[in-house]
Parts: sequence; C-alpha cells; structure tokens
Amino acid sequence: MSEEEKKEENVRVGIFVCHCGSNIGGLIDCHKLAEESKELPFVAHAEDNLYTCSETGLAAIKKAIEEHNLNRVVVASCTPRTHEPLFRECISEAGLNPYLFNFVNIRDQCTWVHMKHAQEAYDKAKDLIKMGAAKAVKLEPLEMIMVNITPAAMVIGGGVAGMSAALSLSRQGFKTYLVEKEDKLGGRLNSLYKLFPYDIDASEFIGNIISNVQNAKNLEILTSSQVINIEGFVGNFEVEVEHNGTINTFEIGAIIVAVGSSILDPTGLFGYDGNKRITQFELESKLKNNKINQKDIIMIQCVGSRIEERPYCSSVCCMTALKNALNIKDQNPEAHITILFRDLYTPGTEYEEYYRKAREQGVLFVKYDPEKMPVIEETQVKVFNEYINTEMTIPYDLLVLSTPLVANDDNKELAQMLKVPLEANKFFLEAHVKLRPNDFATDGVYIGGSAKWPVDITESISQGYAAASRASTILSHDTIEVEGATSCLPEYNKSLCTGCEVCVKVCPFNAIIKNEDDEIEIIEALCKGCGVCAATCTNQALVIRHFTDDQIMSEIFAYGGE
Amino acid sequence: MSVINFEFRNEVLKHNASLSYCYQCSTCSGGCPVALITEGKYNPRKIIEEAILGLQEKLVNEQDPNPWLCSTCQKCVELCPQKVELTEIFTLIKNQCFEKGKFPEAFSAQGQAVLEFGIAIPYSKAIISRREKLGLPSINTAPVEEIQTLLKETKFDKNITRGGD
Amino acid sequence: MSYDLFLGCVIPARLPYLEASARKVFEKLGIILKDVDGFSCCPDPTGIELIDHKTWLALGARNLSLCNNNGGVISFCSGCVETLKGVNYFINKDITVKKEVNKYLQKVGKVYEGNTAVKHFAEVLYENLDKVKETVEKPLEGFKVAVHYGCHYLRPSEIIEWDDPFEPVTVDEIVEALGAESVDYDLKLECCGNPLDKSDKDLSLQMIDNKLDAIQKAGANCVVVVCPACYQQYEFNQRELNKKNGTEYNLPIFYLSELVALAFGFKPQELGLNFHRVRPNALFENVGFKV
Amino acid sequence: MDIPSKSALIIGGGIAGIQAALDLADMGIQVNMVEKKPCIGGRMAQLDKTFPTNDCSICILAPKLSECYRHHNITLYSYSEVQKVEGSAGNFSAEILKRARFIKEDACINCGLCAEKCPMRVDDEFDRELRKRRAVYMYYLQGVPSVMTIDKEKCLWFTKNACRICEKTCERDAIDFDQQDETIKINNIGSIIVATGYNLIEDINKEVLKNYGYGKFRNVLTALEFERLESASGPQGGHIKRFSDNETPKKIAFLQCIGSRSDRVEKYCSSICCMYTTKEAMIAYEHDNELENYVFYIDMRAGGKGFQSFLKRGENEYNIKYIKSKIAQITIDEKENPIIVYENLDTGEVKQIQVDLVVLATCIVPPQGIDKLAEVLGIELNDYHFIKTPPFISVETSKNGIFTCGCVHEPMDIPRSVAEASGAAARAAEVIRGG
Repeated sequence: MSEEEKKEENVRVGIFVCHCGSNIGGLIDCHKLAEESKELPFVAHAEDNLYTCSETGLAAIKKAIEEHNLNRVVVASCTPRTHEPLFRECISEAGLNPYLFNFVNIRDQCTWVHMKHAQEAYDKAKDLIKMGAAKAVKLEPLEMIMVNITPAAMVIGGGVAGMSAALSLSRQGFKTYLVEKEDKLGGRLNSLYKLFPYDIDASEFIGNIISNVQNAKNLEILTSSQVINIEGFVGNFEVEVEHNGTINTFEIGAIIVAVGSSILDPTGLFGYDGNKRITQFELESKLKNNKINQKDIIMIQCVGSRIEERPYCSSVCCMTALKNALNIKDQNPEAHITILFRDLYTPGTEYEEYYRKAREQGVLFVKYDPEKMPVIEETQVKVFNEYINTEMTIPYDLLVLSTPLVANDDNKELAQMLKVPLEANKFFLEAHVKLRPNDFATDGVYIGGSAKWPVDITESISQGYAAASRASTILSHDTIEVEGATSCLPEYNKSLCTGCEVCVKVCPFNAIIKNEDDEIEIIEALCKGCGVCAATCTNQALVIRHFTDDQIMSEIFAYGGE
Repeated sequence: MSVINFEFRNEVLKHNASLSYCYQCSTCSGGCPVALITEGKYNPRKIIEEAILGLQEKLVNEQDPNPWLCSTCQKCVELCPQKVELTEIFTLIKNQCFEKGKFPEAFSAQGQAVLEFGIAIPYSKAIISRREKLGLPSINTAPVEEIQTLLKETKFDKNITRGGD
Repeated sequence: MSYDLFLGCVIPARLPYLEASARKVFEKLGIILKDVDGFSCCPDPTGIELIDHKTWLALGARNLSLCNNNGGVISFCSGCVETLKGVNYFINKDITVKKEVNKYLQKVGKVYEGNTAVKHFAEVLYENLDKVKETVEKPLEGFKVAVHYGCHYLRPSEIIEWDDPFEPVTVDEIVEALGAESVDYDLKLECCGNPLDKSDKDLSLQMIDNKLDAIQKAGANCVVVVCPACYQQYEFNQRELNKKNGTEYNLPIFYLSELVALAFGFKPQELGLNFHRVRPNALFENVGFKV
Repeated sequence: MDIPSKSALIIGGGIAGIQAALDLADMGIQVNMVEKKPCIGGRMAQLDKTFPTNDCSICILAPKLSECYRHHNITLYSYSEVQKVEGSAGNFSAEILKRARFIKEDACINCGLCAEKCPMRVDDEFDRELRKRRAVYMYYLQGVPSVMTIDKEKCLWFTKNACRICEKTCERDAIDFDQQDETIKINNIGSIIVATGYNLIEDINKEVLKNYGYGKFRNVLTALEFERLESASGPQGGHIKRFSDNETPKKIAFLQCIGSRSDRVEKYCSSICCMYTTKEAMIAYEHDNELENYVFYIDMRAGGKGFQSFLKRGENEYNIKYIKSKIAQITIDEKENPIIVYENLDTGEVKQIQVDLVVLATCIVPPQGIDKLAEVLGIELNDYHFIKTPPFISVETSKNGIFTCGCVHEPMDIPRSVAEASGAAARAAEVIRGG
C-alpha cells in the first residue's frame, strides 16, 4: 500500500505510552514521549497511562478509538509475550480487527536493560515508537484460524499424578487414554512403604486409586505401552503408541505429560554399596518387607543435590528421611537415628509438625557444612557439627543416603516429540513458572507432577487435577481459534517456489509439508509464525503475515531513513 | 572428637523433656545478656546442642561452654520459640557438675550453711539486735535436725561435703 | 485480708530494714501478714537448685506444707517467690515429681499436695493499688525512678504467672501511684548480674555497670527494686564499681516497700534508711522531699 | 460438550479464585465469583514483584483481572460476601450480600475527580495503612472492577449528614447515596470453590510483634509493608525511605520466622518467606547498589523450581548475607536505627549490628472471617483454623462438592496456588458435569 493509498484509506494511528508504574515511567518521561509521538505520520492521537493494561487504561484505548476514529493502535509498554492478547482483545471489543494492533516493547528491551542510562533509554524508546508507528500504518487485518477439537485426552504416565489427571478428565466425560510404560499402574508409590506425613500404607493408598482408574468410565488403560510418535497440533494430535510390538494410532485433542522422575544413581556417593550403605528408596523396600534391626542408623541429606552439578533442592528428601526415621522408631524404639542435614525442608503446617514429632521421638539432627563433608568410614561417620564447631564420630550399622529425584533420561525424546522445552536439570519447562505452572507454551499440551519438578504426593495429585483442568478448557469446545499471524505462500508468489523443501526441513513445528499435488503447503494451525521458513527461503516466496517485508522495511526506514 | 552419649542424653530428657524440641535457631544465644558480653565463652544454644547429643564430657568435665556463667535470668526460656526450658536443663547439668565436684566454691558455702543451719544466712548477734531496734519480731526457723534428715534423704549432704574446685 | 509471711534468708538475716518497711506498709494497708514458725531457706533458685534439683523441690515443698492460710503465702523476695511458685509448678505438672517429693517429706512427717497459693508482695500491692493511692500522704514528687523488675519477678512466665515477661507494668504503676515518675531506660528488663557474683565477679560487675550506665543516661535519680539479690547487687556493688572502674555512680537504691512507706508518711529513720550505703538524703533535698 | 445447566460459585477473588474461575469459564461453565473487597486481585495485587523470576506482579496479574471481568461466563460480585449456603453437591444455592458502594458501576469511569475533591482522609487498607486515601476511593489503582467505592464508615454524608461534594463533582452522575445493600440469591450451583486466601499475623495480633518494636519503632516494618514501599504504585513510589528521617536505608535486616515455627504463636512454617524476603532484598538492591542486605533465618526453605539458584543469585549478585540466627528482640539507638543482636554460628559469638531498617517476615494466618464462612458452608477447619483437607487431596474439603485452593488451607506460594486452583476447577467441573 502506498502513502497515497494509506491517506485514502484514512489511516489514523493512536499511540499509548505506558508508565508501567515506575518500570518505565521511573526512568524516562512517558508524557513527553506521548506528546512527541503526536508529530509522527498518520498519528491522530497519543497519550500516556500509568498502567495501560489496567481496566482504566483499556477504557482509555476504547474511548480514544471512538473519539478519534482510530483504526490502528500502538501500545508502547512491557512485552508482547504477556500482554499482546489483552490489547488485541481490547481493540477488537472496540470494533477493530485485532491485528491492527502493534506492540512496542519499551520496558523489557529498553528501560530494564538501560536502567542506568536514562537519556539513551529515552532516545531508544522514541525510536522504537517511531518504528512501531510506521509498522502500524502498514498493518493489515487478519483472521484467526478455527480448529476443530477431538474430545479425547491422552495422559502419558500412570503414576499418581497421571492417574489423578485421567480420573478427573474421564469423570468430566472425556474419552481418556492413560499410557504407562510399566506393566502396572502406580509408578513409584508401588515401591514405597508408608506415606508422609500420615500413617498410611502406600500400597493400600495407590491400590485404591488404581481400582478407581480401572473402574472409571471413558478411561482406557494402556500399560506396557510407550508413546513413540506425536504429530499434529492442539485439538488434533495423532499419537502413536507401541504395545508389545504393535503400534496403534490415537486421535487426541489434548496431551498431559505426567511421566514423573527418577532417583539419582548413588554409585560412588558416600560409600554407597547397596547393602550397609543404601538409599532411602532401598530402605523403604526393606521396611516394607521386614523389620529394620540395626540399632545405629545414620541418614545423610542432600546426597548429590544442592551441589554445583545438581544445584537444586529435591524438596521431598527431608520429609522422606523423617518418615523413614519415624517408621524405624516405630518398629524399634531403641534405634539410634541421626540425620545429617543442611537445611531441614519441612514447609507448611503438617510438615513442620512432623519435624517436631521426629525430634520428640528422639531422632537426632546434626547440621553439616557442605565445605566439610561427612567422611564415611567402615563403621562410623566423621562429621563436623557446625552447631558446636566440633568434629564428631557417629557409629552406624546402617547408612541411608537421601538422594534427590532427577529428571528421567528419556525426557528429551518425549520433549522433542511434543516440541516442548526442558530446563537446565532436564525437567520439563512450563509456559510460565508463576501463572501457568501446568501449561506448556505449546497449545494443547499440559504437565503435572514431578516430571516438572520434584514434588510430594499431595502436590502431584493437585497438579494432576490441574493439568486435567487445563486440558478440559480445550476439550470442552468443538472448535477453538488459533493464531492468525502465520507463514503463507501467497498465490502471487507461487511461481517463485522451486519446491526445494528447505522450508519443510527447517520448520521446528512440522507445519510445512509438500502435499499430494507436490506443492508446498502450510498447516496454519501448527504454524507459530516464527519466520524461520521465510528467512530461509532462497526465492523469498514465503511470507509471514503480520511480519511482511513491507512492514519490517517500513520500521527500518522509519529508523534510518530510506 | 565427640561421641554421642545416649545415656546422658536420656538422663537430661528424663529431667526435662522439652530438650528434644530444640531446633537450634539461636534465639537463646542472641537474647542472652551474658553471651553478649563474653565473646562466645558462654552460649546457651551450644549447651543445649551438647545436651541433645549427650556430650557429657564437654558439658560436665570440660564445661565448654561454662554453665556457671548462666545468670538464670530466664530470658532464653521466655524467648525460646519451642518452649525449651533451658534453665531447667542447665540445672541438671550444674547438678552433675556438682556431683563431679566441678563448681565455683561460693555455691558450696551456701549449701554448707543450709545443711548446718537450715537457712542460707544464719542470724548474727548484730542482726538480732538490729532487728530488735527496728521493732521486728524474732524468727523461729526450721529445726535443724529435721532439715538435716531431709537433706540426708536427698543425698544433699554428700554432695556438699565433697567440695568444689 | 491475710497471708502467711515467708521471709526467706537474705532480708531478715541481712537486710532487716527492708523487712521493716514492708511490714509497716502492709500494716498500714490493713493487710495481715502472719508469721509462721519453722521455715527453712526457700531454697535459693540460683544457688541450692543448681546444687541439687530434688533437694530444692523437697525443701521448698516442706516450706509450703507449713502454710495453712487461705490467702496463701506472701514473700518480700523474688527468689523465694520463684522457688515456691516453681515447686508448685513442678509438683502439679508431673505426678511422679509430686510422689517423689512427698516420699522425702514423709521422712519428716510432712505432706504437701501442691495447693498453697504464692504471691510476691508487689503483686499484693498492685492488687490493692487503689488503696495504696488513697493511703499516700506524701507524694514522691520529683522522684525519677528507674524501675528494675529483676528476672525472677517476671520469668519464667509459665511459673510466675504475673505481669508481662517483656513489657511489665505493675511496679511502674505502683511507683506512679506514689506520685513518682517511672523513667524508661535501655536494658530495663536485663538481669542485674547478681547470680554471677558467685561464679565470675567481673562479669557480674560488668552487668550492673551496663545497667547503671543506662539508668543514669535516662536521667533517673534513683532505682527501685523488688528483690534482695538485685538490691545487694545495686547497693553494695555500686561503690565497688566506682573503685574498680573509676565510675561515679551515686544512685540511691530503694526497695519498693521503702518507697511506698515514704509516700505513706513514714520517717526515713523508722525505716532504717540510714543503713543504706548510698544515702538518699541528697535526693530528698534535691527534690524537696521533707523528711 | 453440552453447556452445563449448573454453575460454579467461587469465593475469593485472589489469584487462586481468579485462576479457578477462568478455567471453569473457559470450559463453558457459568461462574459466580464473590469478592469481599471492592476489587479482585487479592494479595498478589499488593506485591511488587514475584519470585523467582522477579516478574512485575501487577503486570502479570492485570491481564487475568481483565479477563475475569470481561469473560462472558463470569459474573463478578465484588464488595460482596456469601451469607448463606444450602443444598448439597450438584445442587447448592447461595445468598450473597452485595454491599452498596454508593457508586453506579456502569456509570463510573474511575476518573478520580470525586476522590480529588473528597475532604475525608482515611488510612488506606490496600497500602497497609502507610498512606491515606479518601472516603470515596479506588481500592487500588489497577483494580477490577475499575470503579470507585464510598466508604460508608468514613463518608461525611453518612457520618455527619454533610458534604456530598463528590456528587457535585462527578460529571457522569455516578454517585448514588441512595444505593442499598442487596441480597442476591443464586440457585443451581453445582459446586463451590473456597479461595479466600490469608491474613498476616499483624492483622489479628500485633502483640506478638512487640519484642521487635513493631508499631513503636518507625524503622521496623513488616514484609508486606515493605513490599508496598517497593511498589511503584505504593506510598513511596518505589523509592524506599525510612519513616523516621526520610533517608534511603543503606543496611536492611530481614528477620525470618516472625511468629512462624513457634510454639508460642503459630507452629507451622509459612512456606513463602525465605523466598519473598530474598526477592524483596534483591529489589531493594536494584534501587540502590550500595545497599547491604542481611537475612536472619533458621532453615532456608527453598525447594521450588529455581529457588536454590535464586538464593545463590541473591548472595552473589545482590549483596545479601544470609545469617543463620533467629532474632529474639530489637532495640533502637538515639537515631532510631534498629540494633540487632545475633549469633555468629561460625564462632559462637554473639554480635550486635546496627541497621537502618528492619523487615519482619511475619507469619501467614487463616483469613479473617474463616470461622464464619466455614459455618455458612458447613465445612471443617483444622487445628490452625485453615480449611481442613483430607490426606493428599489438598483441593477437597470435608464436604462433597465444596473444594478449596490456595493459602486458605495451607500457606503456599503462587505457582502452587494457581495449580491448586486449576485442580479445584477440574474437580468442580466433575461435579457440575455430573461425573
């Protein structure tokens, strides 16, 4: 569209500069920015707001659209990552196509990174707004893409989190498949003795849940089964599951990852020998099967965690140690149990009470300094007691190591199949650590339990339910809308395409295929608009909607001149 | 090198069960007026930790930290978030020190007096006449034999005659 | 109103003038204090108890077994009060303790069930605060009093069950009822250091030095105490401190009963104020208190 | 999926209630949300940033507030309370008292003119009484619904039959002094979710803070007060000054477990303080790189995702010194600088340190009014008066069809509250869909 055409169309841009409290306004003069923006081409209105995203700010946008006949809106503020959907919805409520909105990031990429350079930050913000306004002029209306939803869910992992998720979904009336690698459901709970902080038998507890799952309507259990391939996108996944050499394909609307975690291999740590020096997990099996007769027992916390290689706290080990200590005391009140620890992790109401109970029952706690690690000898441990700055020797005939939960080795493969990320410790990475704890950034895929981070049974269950809820928000609809700013091969560019398929190979979302007619086709529901294809296309045949060459060049020209 | 002594630990616990609740938060030491002016020489928290582990050698023989520096002001008892009755626990430790003859001499003088007179300070002639001048009545204190019978029963007499350092 | 009177050792046998003032005050208030024959040492919670806990319990219980007044027993000494309340506490908390104690008492033909009420004399004064106010004849105007509660008057609160262990008010209010001003000062609730006298004299002096320093800085012109151990620490060690450290403390130390008695119109002479090492005469002159 | 005929009732409009409401609404279920305060947002709205990412709290919350307000499946009753609940799982009915705010919600555009002219100055609850608001006020700047409220207890018209300046000022005719409290009856409620959050110990019992001079020493604040001071929209615009002398603090001591883990106050651990303290210290440091931060703690409780590395960053990049020593008491010097006595564990020595400001991590307590609400709902509370939940199923209550999430049943951080909120929504949906 030429300048002339724009004038004809009567493009009227409104600019809203957000203070974001003091995040932006604390460093640069937002009012002045807004005033100066009024001079930019096609700008019909500009103002500044303390929080443009507040109901007050949104009302101001709508009011300005009406009063100034705006047909393009620019918000200069925090980040589109969290706020673009809100503003799009806002202008759409005011009657504009949501894609006639442009976000200018003057917080995350400006005032935050240039915190110490107010003037430069101001100049940069001014440039960014100028560029954003120029792009806004070129914006075209786009339509969201409607996608049909298959009302069926698949839960991967038949532990306590996965079963909770599957039960809830099936009770809500959704066809649910529960896939478990092992030949029976229950996961780690099958091997535990009792469950903290209650005197509840693990097998009894998990047995009840398993029988609920087995009796549930709409719920199909696939044990000894493994997911081997996942295609498709939200509402329309095709999942291949292998069972005893046969492969079945399932049509699935939403997927829940509940694959749990593993226990660190303790080989080489603190003289581990699987016999006299064992893990808490091994201790549980012993407790389950017979009495612990040893009199002097030492437990060591943070074995292989909170160290450089594995910096995190596994959050369940302190409670596990307390539980096993109390269970041993139960069997044998004369046993001497000493727990060597760093920080006792017993948050909340019942756990803190449990810690107190352990002290009451005579469990001893000796704090050690990670700089002076306990030294394991054949029949005794030498430990430097930080509380009294004294080296102590404690005899043992059973040494129990509290090893952390670690990410499953095969998380990576599943993550690749699902196109979801892992974090540094190879646990699954959720969409937003604070407000989207059970979502992935990828639509239609959810997570619960210790596949995401070590959690106790209570949290595993509530997260299982949470993932079910999130999946249900998709499955409850026949269709949903997905992002319209996708890649496309416009009719007028088709002649430029040589069919080299480079785009097919580079697309990280498998959204580009060569169809039956031997033509490049973009599956828009899968496309995230990342732009890799267009950047790679040697003939510049592919176009990214909302990020067209014309739109981007207009920004560059606005900054540096033609 | 210290070794946990469960026997001694149990002895303290039997005397005062609140010991087990301590989680070594340092409230007692931070609030202790003596700890503040003794550069760590006196530290109620450390005594408690040693008691938890039954480190009798440290507590009674080495007296590290020195329990006799406790002024019995009871501030720690009042502040302790786990309601550990520290002063009571120190009492047992000091009783043990006494049995081992490791205590400041002034204490045995008081004990001696009680054993001998039934009261800690016998009435001197001067005081008796001062009392008369002030119009105060004469006091009939406990029969000494009765007190001595009692103190024999509690084996206090043996403790006292043993003497301190 | 009537109480059995438990005198203990330090006051009657070393500081009888404190006893004199207290007896006068209660007589004037019409509260009967009944002398009881046969009391031993309470015994000292900072002395005998540290030698042997069970002896402490046994002697304390024996003393309490001698009381038969419905009003319970009153003492002028915080140490005695702590012991007697403490013995009650331990006997009532644990039946085995009660049995053990009575096993000892049996040998001397006594028995104690643990139900004699114990009160500090300041408690009783506070409970009769209106009457105290009414009885004041010579308000203590110009007296800027640093109230030293002392530890055992307040703590452990679970045993003492009187006043707030960290924000006490009772003695301040009594002092103010007499027309004097109670001056707030740093370290108000800290220990005077007296019990350390037996184990580390220097430490003991350092503690009282810190207190006196804070009291002086706050502009108080005298100190009031409710315990003979604190009294001795403040009174007797002031001069020693001056000699040792070159300080120039000269703060009159009053027993609470003495202040009350003065306000009730008793003469310093009949109270034996002349036995004080730090003489209050200069204070009386400075504030225009006619004696 | 068929559109269910039963609706959900959500009590509490904090982040937990909001998440539960949004999930249910997105499932196509009608949601009634009841919030006691004039606006939804809860505690999270009061926070400056959130750990461990230090995301701006209101910035990530605001879109959710708007979403809640606009969602066609959500009916919001703000400034309202649930008074009566009858029936059982699948078929509850409820009576809601909607208090008169004396503002026509559809007319008010939150322009603020009325508040500018209102002569009555009142302690601002949202800002923890660290500043004044007017008798006609916006609960907080970004609050939803974005309308004013008249504080009947303080308004001159209601107290003295005078003034009514706001009425004359309002260009939109939005003031309505004749508005009455309304009782609204809702039938056909399939399931109820209780998410009324928490209070802090200072809200119900300031006594326990007296050893720390709180209320007496001007340079001793609680953590939530400090959070408001750090907030750009708070009483000091995000530039922290001491109340005693308006100076920027250079040394701040953060004291942990104030009331928590105590046999004298609350036995439990408040779960979130170690982390938010680190965050608050970081933000303070961001404002002033010369700042020295001291955190006095018992056990560092950092088990959540990214928490350990958050502490490391605090130590290495934000000048935070973590000292294992619980603080018993605070005194002040002649300049009102707090003085803290603590034990140095390495040497066993007891040391004094003078700081400029003290921030108390006070313990979380059950929300005010929980006893009454539990009675109305017929659900049980535990020994601490949090909502009682059965073993391992933290979103269930003692009554079928009534679920719970967030701090109303146990202290927890935002991610867990949000997860539980979704979890409770799933369970509520089961009941509503007759599963």
